Amino acid sequence: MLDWISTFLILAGVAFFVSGTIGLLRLPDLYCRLHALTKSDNLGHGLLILGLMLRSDDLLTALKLLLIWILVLTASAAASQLIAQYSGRS
Amino acid sequence: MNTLSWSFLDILLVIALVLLAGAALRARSLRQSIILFIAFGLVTALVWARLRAPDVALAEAAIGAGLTGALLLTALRNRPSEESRLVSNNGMRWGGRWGNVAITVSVSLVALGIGWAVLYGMNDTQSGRLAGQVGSALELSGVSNPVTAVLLNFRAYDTLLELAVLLAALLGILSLGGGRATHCTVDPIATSLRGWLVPLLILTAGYQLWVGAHAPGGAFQAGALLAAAGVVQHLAGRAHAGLPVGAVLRVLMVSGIGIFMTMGLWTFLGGRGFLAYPQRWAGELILLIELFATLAIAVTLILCYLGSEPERRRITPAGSKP
Amino acid sequence: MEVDVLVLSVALPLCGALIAVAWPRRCEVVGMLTAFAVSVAAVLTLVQVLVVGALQHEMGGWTPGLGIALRVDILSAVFLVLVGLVVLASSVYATGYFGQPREKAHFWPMWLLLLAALNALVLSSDLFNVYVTLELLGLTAVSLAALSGQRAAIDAALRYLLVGLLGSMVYLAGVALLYLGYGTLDLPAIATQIESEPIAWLALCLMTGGLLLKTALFPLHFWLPPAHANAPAPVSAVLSALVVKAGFYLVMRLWIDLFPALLTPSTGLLLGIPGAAAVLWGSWQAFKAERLKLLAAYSTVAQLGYLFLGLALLFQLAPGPTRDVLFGGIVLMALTHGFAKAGLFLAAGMVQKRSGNDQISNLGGMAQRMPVTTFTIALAGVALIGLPPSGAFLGKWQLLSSALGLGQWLWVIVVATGSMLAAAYVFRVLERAFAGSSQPDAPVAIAREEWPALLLSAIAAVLLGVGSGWLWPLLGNDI
Amino acid sequence: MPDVLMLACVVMAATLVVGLVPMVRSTSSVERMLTAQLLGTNGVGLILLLAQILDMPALVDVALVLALLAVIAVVAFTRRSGGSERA
Repeated sequence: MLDWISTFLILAGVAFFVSGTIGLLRLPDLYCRLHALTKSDNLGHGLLILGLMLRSDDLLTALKLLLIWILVLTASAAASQLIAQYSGRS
Repeated sequence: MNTLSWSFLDILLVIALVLLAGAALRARSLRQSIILFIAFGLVTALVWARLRAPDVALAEAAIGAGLTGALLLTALRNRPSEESRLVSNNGMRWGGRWGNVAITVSVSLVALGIGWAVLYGMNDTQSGRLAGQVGSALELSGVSNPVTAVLLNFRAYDTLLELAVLLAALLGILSLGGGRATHCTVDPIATSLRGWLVPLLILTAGYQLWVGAHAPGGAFQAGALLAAAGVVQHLAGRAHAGLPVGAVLRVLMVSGIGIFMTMGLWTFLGGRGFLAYPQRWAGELILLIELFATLAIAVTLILCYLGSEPERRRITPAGSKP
Repeated sequence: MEVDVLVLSVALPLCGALIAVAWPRRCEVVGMLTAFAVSVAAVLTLVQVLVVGALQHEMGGWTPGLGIALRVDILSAVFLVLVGLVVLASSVYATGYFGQPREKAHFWPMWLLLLAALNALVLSSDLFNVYVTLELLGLTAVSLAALSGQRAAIDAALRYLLVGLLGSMVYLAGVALLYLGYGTLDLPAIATQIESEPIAWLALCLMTGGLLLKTALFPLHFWLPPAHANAPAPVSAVLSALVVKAGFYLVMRLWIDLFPALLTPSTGLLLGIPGAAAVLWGSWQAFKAERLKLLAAYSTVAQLGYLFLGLALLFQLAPGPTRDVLFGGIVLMALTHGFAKAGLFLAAGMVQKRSGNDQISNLGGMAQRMPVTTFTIALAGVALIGLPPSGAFLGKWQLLSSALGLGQWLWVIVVATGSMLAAAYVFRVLERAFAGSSQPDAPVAIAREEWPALLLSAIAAVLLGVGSGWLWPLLGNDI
Repeated sequence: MPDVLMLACVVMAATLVVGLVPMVRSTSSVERMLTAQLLGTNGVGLILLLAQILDMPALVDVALVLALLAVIAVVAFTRRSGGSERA
């Protein structure tokens, strides 16, 4: 049962990555693309990690995965801000 | 099904590598080349991970995908703006399009030749032989991670000389004195990033250093992470990047080679041979060496990033050393 | 307790470099002491090798293959002594050359690292370890070449860096192939298994190609003249006398010790023909050069040509006494050139310092103003041309007699033309130096700067020729 | 089940390659940075999947390092170049 949930979560995460990439390719301007990007960063990555956490063997690995999730969340938020600011300047 | 998927994955990764390499070479500005180069480092790390080489993947992730970008950017920033090329164009031009064709052809020929020779000369028993030797000598080395055993025990002499190479590169950069003391603007996002990124980086560096004895990790990865902490500090407006100044800094610069030489000469004069650790303490000695090597590598990389020694006049608050 | 002195040749300069970095105010003293100690260690190593034969030190106590071994035989011991003496003399000279504390603090640590790299390279018998020493050597050499901070020097140094990196990368690709094919990096271990097969051939091509780029064999020499001519004088001396020769030393080691199974007599022509071209082109460019240091740099291109030409002949000879004698001749030429070129560059540096530039047309009256320096240049010239008392004379003699013995007249013509051109460029300098000057100055002498150069030239022009008798049989036994 | 993970892996790699297209073809730095950011997250995910498939927990550390350092490049890039720090 846990296995199935995990697989579902992982596949859903991958699907968000695919949609994020398509958005990056097809959306008209920078800010829309940023929006698409954050979808795959937050949701795609989050679901993927959640799925993998369900499969991890020990606590340490699960904690590391959690840490990576938080890191990517925060970092991508900051990075998106910085990129938007930068493009506003230039 | 599985082998087919692996081949798909391999093909995709190779396509990504070649695409990025080509684009980085052909990019219109150096700035864009650098972005592409960072992406190239990232994909390279992926390739190493796929090849089941986590040690190399770690180093590539830390240095190739992370620090190199910052180093290249600071080089670009310190460059006098009137120069658009690294080398002024007397003699290093390769003759336009035909030169490019010639380079492409010769590189491809060499690559084909290597591929052919590898296929022809592939000999699993031979290339696996040394790995077997390492495996059987591993329990004498004091650590259980074969990569660390090779780097810090079996071939410690190579590592010692590599630290000397790093030092030479740093001294070369410092002697050119190019980097000016850049003071970056304080940006709220960068400052808040620093608040949590720097402690995390230092923590991870410590973890990598510790884990290196029995799992992938070690001084080079830890040093790169520690250096990244310094770079973040600098990006967030700390001109010193968390480095000490003066004599302390200079001692830290050479501490990696210093500890190696101390160990080496100690065992040598004790009649055991250069760098022949007493087996009982080998693990502890290796950790000690790695600790100082990590500090030296971090200081070296940060100084390479800064381009010159931080000046004395503004001393950073205590405890901000990365 | 038996102490393996060969380890000290690497350990001492590394320690010296550490102390010089950490204690910049005393770096000059540290540097001089280290250079002296390293020379002593080199001589002791040579003595030890003469007494007990080739030595080996296993680093970390691990068997070679798993670990790394330093090995020294008579050839490497002789090179160690060359390195030690040239660096010692240049160090003495450098104490007078660099005045500012800032310059000193930058110069000495890198200088000692360069010394460590040279010694480590000569002693290494592990192919990957050789790569590491090449990197260390390349980086220190480039940084030292750029030390003056002038635009031309930095340009040349940057080109030197790129060429050097390309060279070591290509070399490393060859090493990787050998490891793939034979499963070890230990040179003697590979030598016993190597066969004539594609992987070995490709490795031979890649490793030699990379090293030739670093040795500046014609037509890969383009980076050398600007880099050597624009470096500070003591650095130029060591770059020309030792650093490019390190590449030659490795090519010689690889071809003689590692790859003999692959080589046919005609393979040597791959080195000999560019060597011959280097002799002619380098000598001609030296003859045309307007600056003394540029002349010296092009002369290095030519002199390297003789060495490779000699190797080409060597591989055509069957093992035996004639081959041993020729081998001795090549080594003797390499040594002579090392000492002579170092002396010449140091002297050129003195000229440059005294008169502000080193234009050959401005040398008028030098013989009166700087008699010792002029004498130094003359002695170095004797060795570069290959006139009788010098070691190069004996070396060239062996070269010619081997070529004649093989019935290959073309080499003889090349050597003769090269020597003639060498005579022409040396006398062109001396003729200017002895020409009268408009303002006769009192002669000046600064012992600290003039004597090292003079001693180096004298070793090349007299000692190596007269005293080569004992060297010969030893080198002969070695291969 | 490893087959499904493998499939996820291949799809991720495919999106990575497709995502490279704007990176290689576009002319603006901002655009490239954006794709580089996506590439970073994608790469971290891919490595985590590989860690599970190959059963190599050490790869999780690689992902951690990658996640830690990817942001530094973006900060370095967006730092105001020229201008203020030259003064």
